[in-house]
Amino acid sequence: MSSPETTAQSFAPAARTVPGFAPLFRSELLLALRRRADIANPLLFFVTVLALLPIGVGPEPELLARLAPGMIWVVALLATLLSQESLFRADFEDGSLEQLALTPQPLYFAVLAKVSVHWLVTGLPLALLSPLLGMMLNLPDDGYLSLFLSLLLGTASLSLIGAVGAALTVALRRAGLLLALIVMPLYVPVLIFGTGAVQAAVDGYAYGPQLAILAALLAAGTALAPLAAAGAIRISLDN
Amino acid sequence: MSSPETTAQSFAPAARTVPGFAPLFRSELLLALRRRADIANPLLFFVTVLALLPIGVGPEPELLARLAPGMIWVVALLATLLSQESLFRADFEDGSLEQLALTPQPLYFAVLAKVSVHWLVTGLPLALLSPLLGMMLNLPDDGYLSLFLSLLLGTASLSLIGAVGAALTVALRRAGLLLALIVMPLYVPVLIFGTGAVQAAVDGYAYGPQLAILAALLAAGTALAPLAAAGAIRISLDN
Amino acid sequence: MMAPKSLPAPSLRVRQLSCERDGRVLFAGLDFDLGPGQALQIEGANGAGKTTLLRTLIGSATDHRGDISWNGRAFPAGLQELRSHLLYIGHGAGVRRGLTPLENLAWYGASRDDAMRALEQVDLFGFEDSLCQQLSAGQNRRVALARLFLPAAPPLWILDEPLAALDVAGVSGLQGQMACHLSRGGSILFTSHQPVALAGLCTLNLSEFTSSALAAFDQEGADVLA
Amino acid sequence: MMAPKSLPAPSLRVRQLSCERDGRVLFAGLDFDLGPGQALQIEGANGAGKTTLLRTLIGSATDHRGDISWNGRAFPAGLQELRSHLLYIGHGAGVRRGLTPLENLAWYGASRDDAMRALEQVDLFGFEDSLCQQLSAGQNRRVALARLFLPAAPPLWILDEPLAALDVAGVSGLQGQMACHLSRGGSILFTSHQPVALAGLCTLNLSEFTSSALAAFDQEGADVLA
Amino acid sequence: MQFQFESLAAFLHMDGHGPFVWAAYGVTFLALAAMALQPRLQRRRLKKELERQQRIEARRRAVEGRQSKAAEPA
Amino acid sequence: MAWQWFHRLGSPRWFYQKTSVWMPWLALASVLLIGVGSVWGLGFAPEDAKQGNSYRIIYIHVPAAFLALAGYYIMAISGAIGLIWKMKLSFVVMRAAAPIGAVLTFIALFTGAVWGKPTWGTYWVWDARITSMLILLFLYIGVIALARAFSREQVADKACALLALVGTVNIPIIYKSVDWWFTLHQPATIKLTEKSSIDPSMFYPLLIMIIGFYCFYAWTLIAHTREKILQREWRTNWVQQLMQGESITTESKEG
Ligand code: HEM
Ligand SMILES: Nc1ncnc2c1ncn2[C@@H]1O[C@H](COP(=O)(O)OP(=O)(O)OP(=O)(O)O)[C@@H](O)[C@H]1O
Ligand SMILES: Nc1ncnc2c1ncn2[C@@H]1O[C@H](COP(=O)(O)OP(=O)(O)OP(=O)(O)O)[C@@H](O)[C@H]1O
Ligand SMILES: [Mg+2]
Ligand SMILES: [Mg+2]
Repeated sequence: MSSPETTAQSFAPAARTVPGFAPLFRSELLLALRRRADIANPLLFFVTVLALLPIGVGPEPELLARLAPGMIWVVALLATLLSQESLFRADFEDGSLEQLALTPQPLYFAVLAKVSVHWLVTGLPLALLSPLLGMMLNLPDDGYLSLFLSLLLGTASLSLIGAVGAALTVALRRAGLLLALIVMPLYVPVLIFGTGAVQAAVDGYAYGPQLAILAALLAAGTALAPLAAAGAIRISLDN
Repeated sequence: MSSPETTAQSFAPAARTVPGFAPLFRSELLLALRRRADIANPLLFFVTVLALLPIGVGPEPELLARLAPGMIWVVALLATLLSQESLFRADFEDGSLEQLALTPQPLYFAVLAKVSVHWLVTGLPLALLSPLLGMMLNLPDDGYLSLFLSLLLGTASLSLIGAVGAALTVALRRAGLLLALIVMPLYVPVLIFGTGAVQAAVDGYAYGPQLAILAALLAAGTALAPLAAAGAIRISLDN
Repeated sequence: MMAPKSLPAPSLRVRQLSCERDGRVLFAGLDFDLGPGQALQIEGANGAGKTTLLRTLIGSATDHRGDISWNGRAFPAGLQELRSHLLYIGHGAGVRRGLTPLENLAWYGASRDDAMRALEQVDLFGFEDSLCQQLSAGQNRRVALARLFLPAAPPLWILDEPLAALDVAGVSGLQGQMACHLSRGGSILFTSHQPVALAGLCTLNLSEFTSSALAAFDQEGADVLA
Repeated sequence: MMAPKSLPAPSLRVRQLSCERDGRVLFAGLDFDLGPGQALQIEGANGAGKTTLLRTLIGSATDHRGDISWNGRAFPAGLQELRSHLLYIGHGAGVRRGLTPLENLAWYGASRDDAMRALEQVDLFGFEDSLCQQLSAGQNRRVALARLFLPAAPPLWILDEPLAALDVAGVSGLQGQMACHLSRGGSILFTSHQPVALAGLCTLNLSEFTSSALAAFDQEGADVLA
Repeated sequence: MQFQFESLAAFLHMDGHGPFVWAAYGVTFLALAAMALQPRLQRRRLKKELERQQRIEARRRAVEGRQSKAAEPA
Repeated sequence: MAWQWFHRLGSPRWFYQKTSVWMPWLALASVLLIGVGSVWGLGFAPEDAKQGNSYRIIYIHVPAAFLALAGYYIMAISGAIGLIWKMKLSFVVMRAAAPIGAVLTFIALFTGAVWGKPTWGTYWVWDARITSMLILLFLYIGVIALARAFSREQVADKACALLALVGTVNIPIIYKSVDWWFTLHQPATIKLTEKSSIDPSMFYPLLIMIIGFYCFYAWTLIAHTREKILQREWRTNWVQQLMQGESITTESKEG
């Protein structure tokens, strides 16, 4: 893109003054680790809501076991969703997002860096913690592995889809619930195949197909969602 | 408080330049109505999450009927909670909250005005909409009135309690989930008596006592929560 | 300048004030008085502690030592009274972005006519019904400053960088209003990096009090109370 | 001032530009050129449209008519190339408040040594490892401006109110760096309400272009495209 | 092709299904009518808004005129 | 030539003036068709053997359900055209299509629920098609809520178009997955009537209603679009003249 011959010699191409994927990923991770409380929050939300559940519906073990796969998945979905409201918010407000958008590089990688870090600090811990919650809700033994694997794959898709919503709502002041509204219908397939995998495992069937579909959704999401989010960011910035 | 005799004659006491309860309430309501979309959001969140639920746990009518009181209450609680994150946020960022705190009047009324408007645009519509959700989740006929009444009383308490959390977290950037963590344990009594009332009605018992307790919680909350929230705001501002 | 009508007049008195942030002493040994009809400009490099000083005086920052009194009453007792005579405009201007300029002034208790007149004086005529989030940076600042043009303005003004983002006309209009406020016996304490043309203006350079900051560090007696 | 080395040199050319917000035309008929070694200060009252103009030139605001070209290539084709030569600092300064000044500069691709040197030049020595949210308003602004002191700075600078919140020393330091940039053949477009001391500076008052704004209303051909 | 009901009452009652059928048709036609009428209401609102804008414009001109007059002698 | 046509069609002014002629005809057609269809369906079509008279709801339920789904695609396609060719008019069409589609979806859901009570004994079940329809309603509402949240129309346009497009990519996946979910949970006792056995005497009014609903949809979509065009272009001379002309004529009528 840049044509150095017409530029005065002393100037480096601007491309060198803007970050690539690796530095972006690194500083995102740094920010995330610096605010360690933010990592704990979705996890604690996950645990607290699931703890409220027996208070709401009653403590019968069979009922809870029956509900466990669906409820764990729904609450994991909410935790991911709610932690995404701020995905681009701070960067938008301090102008860094605009600086990113001004670089000649595609925004795709910047979005991907952000989403990867988000998944690392949200989805991954959720998946790791899920067996514990399964135990608390009486999930039958067969369900644990499938719960873990389906959450591992599924939360990544959720993060990707949510990023599109977060990018669309970044310029708005109170976006929290609007984001939920926009994104939740798009989450439906992931939810269905995620709970489907756990249910199949609990019922003693193979759950490979569901996991394969989740993986396919993730692949499609990785290719398309950052593109859509990048477009949405450019739209939001023009305000 | 103000001592006009020591002030130069030409100056009005500052108390006259700061708003009392009525103008506060009015401008809050104005802001809320201007952003009509924000009113709809908690409602839509409520409906959407409750629609995801059967997708998660399966569509069997008996199971859903069994879950309905608890789930409706838990999701109403979440909707109230999440809509409260922004209760003081905008005012904090633009400095109006500091201006309020500088006035000689107690912050109590300012908080009460904000909470009342919040309940008017969130709790009340949730309670009004709850019978529809009850229907979709197969709630037995006896439960509707108690669901409505318990939500009417309960959401007001939830708004009050949530305001304390919102005030504590207003100085933090990504408060959403932290707020949830602080406030959720405080919600437990309301949740217990709220679902208790509906369950009692469904089982054919009297639910008057539960409603009475909810009313008592509300009365205590009205007296104490704004005080606590006012204190929390002063703490948040000293940053 | 006007002499105080009675003693103790509505005046601010600061003695041996030192402020810190996160344990670092910003300045120490600050003394000044501000009486009716007087204006004081706080100067100092970026990060010298000007904003911290103002927020200390209005009771929003609490990490300080030394004596502050208003009308002869020492803080914290005097704080309530000071606040009832105070108009403070900080870096964050207290403009609600979802309201119009007119509604913003109404929020501060102004009647519609007063508000219209004030908005006209800060050249926001025609914008009184636009949402503040649709105004430019300087226009938002003007909405905040319109409070100074309301007839019911209290006597003590504490302004943090009031000239920031204002254009030339805005600056001169504000200076005029400040002069008018002084002439009716009000007092003004403000910070600014730009020079301000105001008759009888005193200035106080915070940077001069930074050097002695280290001396104030190791007072053993004072750190018992948190 | 330096003559352009070759034609079309890296220069900005604006012809008959008019910008609007929400359908209201802010200014119309704007013409100017900006070549290597040249600086142009945009003046105008609050709300005249200075920020909007800058954001139009970098392609962030799209409601405009007229011709803009960079290096002889008209927008939108030229926009990509302009951006690859651009350093823009707006009202929101692009400083991430959760990072330290050093990490902020690293985010913009600076090496550690370069960043340290730049931070020293903007007098932030000693603050390079504090979080930006713990810095004062002016210090935050200095972090943003430190990008101008990096050795790899691109040729075209577009700065929205760079002097805001800076103290006197900061202003003169920035002016020095701007002069240095001009002398090595860079070009600067900036807005400021304060006077800027810069040899050979041209100014452009936007307010002069506002009066003719109403004339540009009823153009039929252009109303198809959003 | 003939009318399927003996009387108007039977038509309204529809063997007990009347309330459902009529509620469905009633709500549907209400919704359709609302959609059809909305543009009219919007047109009326737009007209009011235009008049308001013209008033503001006129006032702004008047004030500008006053200001320029005040500026001339000074 | 083709380009010129495209440009003319894209001009809001041209669209406004052209459609002034069509509007009365569309209105007349939709009122006639829907009127005839309703009367026929309510009073003259024979009673259904299994469901009795409650089946008469089909005459509004099915057309509404058809258009609800079609409406989403119309919205998404016009949004895409707007994004790709940056055409003002098609954004306006998209924005107008959202509330209309949402209302039609609501009608389909409401009439379905009311129909369910006499046939299934309950207003609501979580059947695959019903659930998908509910999700479609949420998709519509998401677009509307997003549009309202922005203060600038142009930004709202692009954001909504993007969201509608993302939704379109998702709709087939959602439908497939909901179907799969439903078969997984072995349907309860609910069965819809076999539609293959529908009698021509029942079918003709349905056909008329479907065509009538299409006409009505076109009419309201154009009417809403025209109104939005006026709102957006109110500063231009032609709209001001138009509004002035109208107010003069109404005034002279009144006076
Ligand atoms: C809230 C509940 C309901 C919803 C959301 C709903 C939704 C739909 C939809 C989307 C269609 C169009 C299908 C297509 O285009 O392929 C449809 C058609 C139809 N619905 Fe419903 N429906 C509901 C309740 C009912 C009930 C209770 C009945 C009758 C017992 C019913 C009977 C039919 C029939 C006969 C058709 C047309 C035949 C067909 O296309 O399959 N529906 N409905
Ligand atoms: N987000 C927005 N939406 C609608 N109108 C806006 C928006 N931002 C600014 N405007 C309008 O555009 C005009 C120009 O704004 P702009 O920010 O370009 O002014 P400016 O010259 O930079 O002013 P300042 O000196 O105050 O920074 C203002 O009159 C304002 O009302
Ligand atoms: N939130 C904070 N937490 C910790 N330290 C802070 C915080 N805010 C400011 N400081 C520190 O306090 C010092 C004084 O800051 P202050 O904002 O009072 O400066 P200032 O004189 O107003 O500067 P400016 O001219 O830039 O506005 C700065 O050196 C800064 O590092
Ligand atoms: Mg400061
Ligand atoms: Mg500006």
